[in-house]
Amino acid sequence: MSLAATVTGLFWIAVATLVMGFARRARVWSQGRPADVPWSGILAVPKRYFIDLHHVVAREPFIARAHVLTAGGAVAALLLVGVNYGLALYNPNLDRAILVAGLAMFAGTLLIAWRRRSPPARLSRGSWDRLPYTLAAFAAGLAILVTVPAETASGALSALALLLVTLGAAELALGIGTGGPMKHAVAGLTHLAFHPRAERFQGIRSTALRPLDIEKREFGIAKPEDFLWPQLLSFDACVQCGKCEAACPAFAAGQPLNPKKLIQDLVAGMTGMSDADYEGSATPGIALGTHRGAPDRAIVPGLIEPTTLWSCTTCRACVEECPMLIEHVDAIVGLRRNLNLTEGEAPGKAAEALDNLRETRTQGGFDRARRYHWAADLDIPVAEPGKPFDILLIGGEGAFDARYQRSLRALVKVMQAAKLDVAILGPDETDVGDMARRLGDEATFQSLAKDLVARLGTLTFQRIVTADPHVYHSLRNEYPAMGGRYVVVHHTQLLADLVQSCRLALKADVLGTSVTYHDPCYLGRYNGEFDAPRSVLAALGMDVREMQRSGFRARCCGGGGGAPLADVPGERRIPDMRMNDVRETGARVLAVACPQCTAMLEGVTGDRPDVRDIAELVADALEATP
Amino acid sequence: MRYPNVFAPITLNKLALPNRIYSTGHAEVYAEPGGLPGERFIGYYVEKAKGGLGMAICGGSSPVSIDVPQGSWRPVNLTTDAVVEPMARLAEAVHRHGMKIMIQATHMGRRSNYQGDPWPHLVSPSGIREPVHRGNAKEIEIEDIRRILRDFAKAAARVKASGFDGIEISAAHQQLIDQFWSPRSNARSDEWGGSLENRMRFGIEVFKAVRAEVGRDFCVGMRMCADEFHDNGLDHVTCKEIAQAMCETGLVDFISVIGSGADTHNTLANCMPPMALPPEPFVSLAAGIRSVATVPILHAQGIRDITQAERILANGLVDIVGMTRAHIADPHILNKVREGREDQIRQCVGANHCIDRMYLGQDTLCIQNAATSREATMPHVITPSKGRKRRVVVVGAGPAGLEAARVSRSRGHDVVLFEKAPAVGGQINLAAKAPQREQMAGIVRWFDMETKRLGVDRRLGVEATPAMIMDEKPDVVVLAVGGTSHAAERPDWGVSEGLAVSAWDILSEKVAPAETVLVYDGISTHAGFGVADYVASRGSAVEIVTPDVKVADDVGGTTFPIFYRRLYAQGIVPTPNHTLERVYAEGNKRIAVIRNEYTHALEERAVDQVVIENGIRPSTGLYWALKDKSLNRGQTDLETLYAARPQPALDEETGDGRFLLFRIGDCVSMHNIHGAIYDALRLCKDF
Amino acid sequence: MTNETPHGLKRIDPRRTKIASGGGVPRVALSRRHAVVSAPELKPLRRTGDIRAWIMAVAYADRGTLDDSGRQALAAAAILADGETGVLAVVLGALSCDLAPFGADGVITLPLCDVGHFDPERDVAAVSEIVARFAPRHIILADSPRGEGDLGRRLAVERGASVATHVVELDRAHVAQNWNGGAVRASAALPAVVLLAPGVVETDLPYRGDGRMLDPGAAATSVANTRRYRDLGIRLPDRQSVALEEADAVVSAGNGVKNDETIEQLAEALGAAVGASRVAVDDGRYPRARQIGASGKTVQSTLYVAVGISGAIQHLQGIKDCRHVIAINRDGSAPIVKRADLTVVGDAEDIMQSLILRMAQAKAQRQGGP
Amino acid sequence: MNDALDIAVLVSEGRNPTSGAPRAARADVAALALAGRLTKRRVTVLHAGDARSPALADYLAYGAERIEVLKAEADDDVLPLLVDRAAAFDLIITGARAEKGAGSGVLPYALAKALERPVVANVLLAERSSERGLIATQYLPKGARRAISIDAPAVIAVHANACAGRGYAYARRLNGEIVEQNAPPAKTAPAWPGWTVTPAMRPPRKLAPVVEKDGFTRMRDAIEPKAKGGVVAFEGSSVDKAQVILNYLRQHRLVEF
Repeated sequence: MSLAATVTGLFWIAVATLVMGFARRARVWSQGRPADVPWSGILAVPKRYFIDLHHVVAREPFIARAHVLTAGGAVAALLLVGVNYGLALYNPNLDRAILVAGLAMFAGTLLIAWRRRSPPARLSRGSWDRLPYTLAAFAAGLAILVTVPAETASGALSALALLLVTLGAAELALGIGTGGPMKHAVAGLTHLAFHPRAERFQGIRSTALRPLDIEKREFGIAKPEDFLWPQLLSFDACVQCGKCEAACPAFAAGQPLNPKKLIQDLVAGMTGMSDADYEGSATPGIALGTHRGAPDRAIVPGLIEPTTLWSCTTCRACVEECPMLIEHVDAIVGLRRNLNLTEGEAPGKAAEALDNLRETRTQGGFDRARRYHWAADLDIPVAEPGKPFDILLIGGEGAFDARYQRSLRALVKVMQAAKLDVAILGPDETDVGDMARRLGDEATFQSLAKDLVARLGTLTFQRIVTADPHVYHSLRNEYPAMGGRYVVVHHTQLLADLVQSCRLALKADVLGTSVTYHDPCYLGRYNGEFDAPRSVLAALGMDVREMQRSGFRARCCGGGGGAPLADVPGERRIPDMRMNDVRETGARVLAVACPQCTAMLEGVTGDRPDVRDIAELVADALEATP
Repeated sequence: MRYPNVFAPITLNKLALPNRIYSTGHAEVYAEPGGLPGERFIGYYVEKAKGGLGMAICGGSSPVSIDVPQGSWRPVNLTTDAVVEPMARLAEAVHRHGMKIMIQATHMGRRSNYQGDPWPHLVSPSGIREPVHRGNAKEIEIEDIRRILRDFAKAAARVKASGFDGIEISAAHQQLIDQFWSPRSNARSDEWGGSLENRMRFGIEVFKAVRAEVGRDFCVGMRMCADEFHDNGLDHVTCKEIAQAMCETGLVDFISVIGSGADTHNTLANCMPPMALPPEPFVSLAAGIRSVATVPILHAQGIRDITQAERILANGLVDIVGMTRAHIADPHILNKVREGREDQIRQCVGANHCIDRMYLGQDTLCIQNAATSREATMPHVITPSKGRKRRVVVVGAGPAGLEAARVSRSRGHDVVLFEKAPAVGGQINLAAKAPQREQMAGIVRWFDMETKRLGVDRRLGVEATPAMIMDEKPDVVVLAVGGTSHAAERPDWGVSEGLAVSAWDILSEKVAPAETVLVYDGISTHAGFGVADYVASRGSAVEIVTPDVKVADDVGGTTFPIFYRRLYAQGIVPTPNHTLERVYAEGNKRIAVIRNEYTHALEERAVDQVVIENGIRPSTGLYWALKDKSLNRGQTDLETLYAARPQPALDEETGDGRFLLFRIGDCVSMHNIHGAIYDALRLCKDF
Repeated sequence: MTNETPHGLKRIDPRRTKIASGGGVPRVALSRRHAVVSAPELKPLRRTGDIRAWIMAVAYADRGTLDDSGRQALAAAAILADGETGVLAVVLGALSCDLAPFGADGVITLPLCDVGHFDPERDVAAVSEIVARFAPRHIILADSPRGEGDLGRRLAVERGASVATHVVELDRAHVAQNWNGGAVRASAALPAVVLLAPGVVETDLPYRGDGRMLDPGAAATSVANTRRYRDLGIRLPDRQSVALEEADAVVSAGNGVKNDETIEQLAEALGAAVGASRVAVDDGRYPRARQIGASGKTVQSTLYVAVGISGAIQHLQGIKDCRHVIAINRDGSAPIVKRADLTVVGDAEDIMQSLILRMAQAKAQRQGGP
Repeated sequence: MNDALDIAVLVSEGRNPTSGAPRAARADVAALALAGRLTKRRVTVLHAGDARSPALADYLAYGAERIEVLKAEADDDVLPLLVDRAAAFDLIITGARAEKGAGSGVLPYALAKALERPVVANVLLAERSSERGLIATQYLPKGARRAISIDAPAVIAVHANACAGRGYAYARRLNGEIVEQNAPPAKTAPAWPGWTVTPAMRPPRKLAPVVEKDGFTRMRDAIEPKAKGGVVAFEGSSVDKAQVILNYLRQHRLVEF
């Protein structure tokens, strides 16, 4: 048999292996619950790959280029081999094309190998360290095969080339079936086709949690097979690059959460494995090899410890960084939901807060009539049915906090200075339910949402303004599914609008004062609002300095997702780390736009800048009303 | 939630108050001529409004009738329509900051003195004289009653017309309404006297007249006493009956309750409880009234701390807490509480400098806050200077030096504060040694915490020398080194021979009190009796001798009764009208020779110890050492100082050994604590 | 100069005795006052006639006396009783003080029924025996979790008597309770058994009772017949874990304390919580949460040791309900001295060190002894 | 250990103290948790009252699988109902005091008396010590705890501070059931005490003796701290003074050595 024919054979064996492997893996995914995903997604893969996925990958240009070379070279080479050898054309011109593709791929693998000499801690090792070399072998073998004419080649050289190609082909073809590193390519592309949040590819920040049909006994995720099948598929797409790990505030604080490990645990769970073979950094405080799972076995605590789930602040930094567009937070909340709804589990003080929500409709167990006590002298009308007004101000739980009341008072003063038509719900304001929902208590969330939607339905207003990004997110993104559709405005957006339209007379007192702005996760990553707060600071004439991690990469304050209630111990506190980011800027003022961030960051002891809500800064700059 | 009860709104009639703290009606003593609120008056209340206070009642004892002389406490004159316009300005100004305002209206009856315009014949139910004011009065006639009822109605109409939020009618402190109530002043046998029902008639008529004028929805309150503490006066049980009956009329929207009568010197002192009294001494009386009343109960008296207020409200003792002197000391209490800055509140210590001045017909000034009542010129909040940063050296950490350091530092300057003693406070630390005067130390406490918080470079236990001061390369040097005891003023007193010791020696515990002691008080301030009390409380037999007409003559009306209670209880022998001539030794005794001012006769006292309080002599050593080196030759420009403008010398180029020199407080000449602090504030606010 | 008149009033000659000095100047020699030691005023008897009926107060003894809740029950009985009704104090456990000033006319002690040993059947039987003998109109106890609350409910159930618990308001005609956690007040006629919430009775009485010790009779030897309950002992809390307001003993540090470590040691030895005066808190030596006084916390401990605290009136406000106040102070004339039951004057550090040592010795002796 | 204990838990309609919303009473939830720890058998949960009470479903969420409701009107005396139904159980566990209504805490005692059983109230914890034996940890003030041993059959009243056990799980609420027993209508309760209920507008009035004091005395009492006139020890060494303190502590039994 000629060498070319051998290659042809090899090619088809590889294709067959790949198909069989894919089928085997597809069976794993199909253990998940059926999902309503259109097959047309397959057609969208190229766009999703080259634009959406690459958009994330391109944030690290070196690896992006290396990957383009390697993957591009590989895909081109494979296609060409498929044509030239698979179809037994043996055209020398195509061989030359294969050589080019192979060389590109080889160069790419060299770059990757070079980077892996001293890789960052977030990268997994083991088989992932092997990958550039097997791929390089493939590229090199292919290059030899197509450049060295068969008649001149010695048997030894041909054998070597074949060996190299076979090695590489094995890596490529067996990856998907055996769960090797190259699984990512096949699963990744398939994942792009069937992504559980396909709207992400339409430029929409899809961040709302899906409601559960509780009365139909949907209680979240107990075992791997409770995930939707595209979710299981998405976990297989993970390339273990660890960008999520590097972005995760809980991991950095030494709390027992590593988002990358969590995804790999779920992979182990759906395939009935233990985590012993995991090749990345471990979850802080949890030893490898002690946990295992199976598709039909409960995930918690055999596979994942509950403290891991409760450590998450739901900040979405992991999701934002994931080049494979995996949705970690959905998985975590899904698991939390099951723990809470079926076992009543709630960490630390969360149980009390949830009891409070059920019994008083406030998180702190407060008398609701006290929520607007701080506003008694501000003459804000309480909304009444039949009396239309423009803006409904929702204070949220922060309105019970003496510190945050100052921010709210400032906001009200600014709104009144701008002569806006504002009303509040007064004692009728009930909790929006965001905290309950993040903690997995979907039942309480839906009950709260139902109450509030009913109450709001009696009123006639144009828009809702809130200073709490959690309230903002919930009302704007999650209430539509609960039957409540409103125009929701965050106070920084309102302030930006007022400043830009010159509705406020501002003094130049703070001109030049250095300030840095901390993006709240639920305003920034969840809702994509990065500009409005900054434009207000700029309009005040302040010297705005950015932290290293800001905008969509901002580090969480530690206050989201019920994490402060869970208070899972770690080695450090998240807000302390964030305040160190702040201190690095040397700014005199830290501008915030969220009650949770205010509380967490003001709770940092030691020398630190003043923590001021943007509304306070604007109120301070108001010219005294005549 | 912190202080949930303090920050709970409440409604009086239709009037919504944002929180449960208010400032009671008191005499500001600076209405403009004619009894009109002026800019100073408005500024004082606007500051409270800015500070987050829920409500203030202004114009303590503002008369509704022209037969009440208004000279001594300069109240708001509610007898004329001219008052409406300035009151409207006041209301508008405080409303802008969310504060509600009312005024206290009254007819004083016999609680006054005929000497003063319009030299009236006072009226009282039975013409019984009032002891404190020497209030001679005629027996009121029915025509007077009718006239006064009309006056109340007209006054209420003016209050309403001015945009005020309500009116408080005073039936406390033995004013005309409670002169009718009290058997002490009402011995009538007609329908206005005798039974409680008859005695209450006048008050009810007043409220009927007022209500008829202002309508159902305007807030009308009543201030009443809850126990006069006199055997022939109103006791608590009777006061409860009155409160209940007044509630039943439906004419009253709130009752503000005060403990203690006020028509003797001794009871009057309780009304604004001085530091000797326990906190909230009469809150149980207010709670007693609340137990029978159906309207909200307001109560002040000795509530100086927000924790205390929260506890009283949480226990349901009263509905709204008055913190009047507390707001004179710091009008920004509520904002500071809201902002978690409780430790920055300048807390009233109950020295009663404010109210003691009032009884002398002087304007309300705070012993520790020189900005109060001077809002037009003196800042309550010191803002950073926009000019250059200076290096300020303050010498002496008594009240003047502490205020100078605080203000200079708040202006953004680098401040070095030298104090030779190991702790700050100066003479206040001695004043706080006297029995029941410990709280004077509270004045120091605040300055101590503030200067630490602000980052003043405090060099305690360091006696500054000219060289040390120059080493600091100052731009400005402020001397506030105070003085030394002036006990050795007359050589015959024998201080240098050790025949007599100074009050300072006793209070600083340098010299222990002996068995029998003669205290000679040459100046009759708080200090003289304080040292006598200190010695007596340690078991010594004490006689206090003073050339003044009475012991502690230069002490105000709410303080001397406290002294006299202790004087008589401890058997201290008061010997006024005598000067100390000389002291000599005889055996182991000291013989003090004293001379009666009016007979010139000499007498002797044989005692174990003679203690002399004679004020202080300024310490000027540093001043003379630095004066010639300074750019301004140590001179403070009086014209700009008194006009509250920046010192012209501040424009000069300083540094590199060129500096300005100022001196303030007792090291210039002896002042009281307020004087020292004011000296510092008015000088340093423009640094 | 000063004489006592037959009415007990001072009579003073306005002209003080003057002697002529050597120079012929009249001289008054000041003499030291003689402290008049007046015997404590004996309050009048409450009872105005012969006893025709009884109201009974039942309490467990606390260290030989009654705690505040027991005194309230007794005072309530005295205030409710008319001139011909006797107040019978039934004290379970050993009593070593006179209850007449607290209003008791008759006192029966049951030394065997100690609160330290839980045996409700023994106690119910003993008290029932006395109830049967005296047929009191009402039985008043504190609704205290220490023991009386349990005893009162058992007694009421045992006797099938009407009972009102956690009574917040009472007089001769009625009792009132808070219902629904205080949202509503419920009132009813005075029942046979009344269990009092804390702080509802003024214990400072203007009169006294006879205070006669009565024979417990058969009740004294009441022994439970079933032994259905076996008390396995009381475990005391770690002193750090008890809130200041609830602590049974508090050691409090003031300005005069130089070494805070010694305060901790003394508190440890006494099993006490640590409090502080405002000055000590201002100095940053203690957190605000430890401040005792009008602007801080109010404590109700049985024992309060004030170290180096002069006793500003604000501070005294915070300790007015403490039963035993011991002051250690450098100044024997400080205001705290008037409030304290015992003051030792001297260097606080030395005295504390000596006390800590002495207590350690005493403990060691006791453990070494029988 | 033979798991032979049959346990009934009595639950009531609780009430959130702030909002007044009906809820599972905290002490009863703790009673439920305690029962769950004492036996592996199914715990019988009883409620005397109205099966429609919204609070009952909360008990399901906290872990009651099935609640048996003994039908009764608000004013009925439920004791006879409960005595009849609970007599068969080895242990009756309930919260020490109800949150709604009077909450007198007498019911466990009355039940114990009617069934002639021992009762321990204010229990924080209980453990099995033998087949029928229990050791209960009782709440005492100021942080103290007492251990008491009793044998079943017995009644245990659980303190509201006791450990709550399982959290609120909505799935359990959906899965549990509330069953109404057609109990015979309850006999009318005796008239006493005839409570009259009014809103608590004023703080309660303290019972105080009527004292006639002259005006000056009233003033002095209000403004002067009461002097105790205690003993003052000036003399001696610090060791002597320490001994004075120790003597005082011993005399008043403030220390036990």
